[in-house]
Amino acid sequence: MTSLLEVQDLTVQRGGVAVLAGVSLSLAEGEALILRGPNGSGKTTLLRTIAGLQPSSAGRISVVPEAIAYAAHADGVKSVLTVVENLRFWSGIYGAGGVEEALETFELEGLADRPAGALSAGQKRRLGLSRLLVTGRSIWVLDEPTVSLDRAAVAMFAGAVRAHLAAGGAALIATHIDLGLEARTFDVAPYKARAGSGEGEFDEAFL
Amino acid sequence: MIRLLLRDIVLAVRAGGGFGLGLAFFLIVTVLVPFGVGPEADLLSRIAPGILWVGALLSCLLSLDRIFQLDFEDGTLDLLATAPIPMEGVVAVKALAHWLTTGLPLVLAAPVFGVLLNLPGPGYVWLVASLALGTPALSMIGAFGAALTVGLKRGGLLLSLLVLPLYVPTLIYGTEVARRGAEGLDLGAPIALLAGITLAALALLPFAAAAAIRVNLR
Amino acid sequence: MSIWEYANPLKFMGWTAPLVPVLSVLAAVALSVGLIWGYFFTPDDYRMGASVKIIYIHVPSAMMAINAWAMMLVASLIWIVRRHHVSALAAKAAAPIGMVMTVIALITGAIWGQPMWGTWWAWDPRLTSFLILFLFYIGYMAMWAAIENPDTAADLTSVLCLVGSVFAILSRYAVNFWNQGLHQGASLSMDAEENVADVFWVPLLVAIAGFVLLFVALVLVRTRTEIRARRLHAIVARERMG
Amino acid sequence: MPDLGKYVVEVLSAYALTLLLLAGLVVISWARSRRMKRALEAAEARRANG
Repeated sequence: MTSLLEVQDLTVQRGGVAVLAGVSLSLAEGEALILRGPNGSGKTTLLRTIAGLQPSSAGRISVVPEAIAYAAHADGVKSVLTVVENLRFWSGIYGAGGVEEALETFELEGLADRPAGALSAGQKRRLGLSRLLVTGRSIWVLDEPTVSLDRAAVAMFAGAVRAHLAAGGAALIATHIDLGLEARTFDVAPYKARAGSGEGEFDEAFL
Repeated sequence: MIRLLLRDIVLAVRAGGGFGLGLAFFLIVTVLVPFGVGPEADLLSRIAPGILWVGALLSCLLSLDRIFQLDFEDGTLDLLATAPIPMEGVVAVKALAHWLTTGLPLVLAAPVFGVLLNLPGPGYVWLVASLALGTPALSMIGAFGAALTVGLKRGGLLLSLLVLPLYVPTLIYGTEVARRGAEGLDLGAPIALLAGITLAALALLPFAAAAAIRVNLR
Repeated sequence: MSIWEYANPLKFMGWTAPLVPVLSVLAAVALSVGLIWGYFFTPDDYRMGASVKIIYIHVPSAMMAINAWAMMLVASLIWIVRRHHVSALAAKAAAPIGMVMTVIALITGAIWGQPMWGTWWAWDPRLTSFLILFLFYIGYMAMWAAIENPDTAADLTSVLCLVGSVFAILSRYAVNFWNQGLHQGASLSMDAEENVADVFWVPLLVAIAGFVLLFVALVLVRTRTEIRARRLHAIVARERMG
Repeated sequence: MPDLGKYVVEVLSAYALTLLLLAGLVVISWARSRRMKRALEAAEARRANG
């Protein structure tokens, strides 16, 4: 098993204040890692930093370039486009196919020609998750993917993750519910940055 | 990239309001000016190029905040930032989409509004030419302003405040081309300068705007 | 030790502390001498009469209006390249001073223009450029005020300052092109040095020195205030973290 | 007082407005500096006492 993602001694900050410090984790092919921790503990910040959306203030992230597909609370779904148009757009952006399979996996075939604005919250969420399948990327970095999904849809999602892992992918998921996956869990609580821990706080220069 | 362009145009058309609103606003400005300055044909034909340019500029301003705001709110911008296309390309494409849905209709409609303001005969060609050359710069500068203010809750007013001073050179050379065209004067210098500013804006501002967006996303 | 050591916020507070009173006194002295000399002890110009006395505030303030922006540009570049917080804060601190200088230059220009040109406001290229510069200052300051996160604000305002500088220069040329200096003869400028006799020139230089010193002193005071604000922000943030 | 001739109003108002604006700038900068100094000192005291 080769390692896809390696995080060492990472300190992440939000609004100039360190939230998590000294985080180390790794993710290998076919592996999923579940992030746990109470609200506001910095899971989202950690995921955004790993996805490259914000700079870390210390530590190292080594990852194959262009391997991460990121999905968060906001789905990036356009309500005036139909379901299939939304998916085709993203598949075009990533230059990967798989629109049909994605629709199938999340049982969206029947809704394909409906404008996304007419979907229920759960259906919209499914559409947002099906986007992952058209990215063709190996590491899924997911922030609370199961919000507003019912039990059947959660099972659908777990199935998609399992298939992704079986195909040699990996997933880093922040969630509160049990997905029934064979996965390690990673609790972020012990890494909570403490005042005066030094390293990397943006306002440190002023103290 | 083409996908993004097509999607933005489809979004603008389906969401309505895109170019329709800009054009309506342009029309209203053009109609209001004679009420303000009086109906004398001489006066109107003298100030027509300037009025049309200011009107086009204001209608362009109207839809600027939509360039990035909606994509920022629904998370699309996050996803685009992690997608395999450079942010500079995203900015340039979005500015192009804005121009196609706002600037281009203004360019095409300007002669019609020119009639309302008694624009002299030879002025039409040069009015259209100056707008065609200048409005891409307006869209690109506007995209830069929109990128700066995308993270702000009420960025609209600030956006106008930031962008309008940046529009000064384009406006000056643009109206100069249109005015000299209408009066049949030599217009080589202003048209070259207008084109120069547009090219410079198109070449440099995508980088500044992309940097601003990356800052706003983190 | 590299020169950048002095840009560390705490070091900066240390070495600027004794400078502030010295510079303030120097600024007050130079400004008083320059303005009193200019106002009381210079002859009237044969052409402009006593109105020439406005030169002692108009020219220095106009110079500082531009120099303040130039300083902000340099500070923004330093922030972008080397990420020294003091640099970004100095740019923020200089903006209101530059804006006031611009306002002074505009007002005194308009007042002076009244008897010279017979109108309060003429779309003279130079005056117009200052009006545009004023708008740039307003936008820059509004940008700082609108953004909560100080580092984000520093980044975005720096980008704005850079782009704004380019467009300010473009505007300057555009405005010249637009209205080719109908009033050139009426404005005394630095490059027209030979037009200004020594009796006017020496007190003018003193007044300029006064404005420069005042600017530097104010920038230091305001930068120190901004550093303190950031330190306070950091302390409060830590208290919240527990 | 120097004789300002027909430019009394212009010169005096220019000087008065300038001095007013400069004084305003100095006072505002100074007041904010003092306010921030005091607020920071209070915070530092809190920090020192735990």
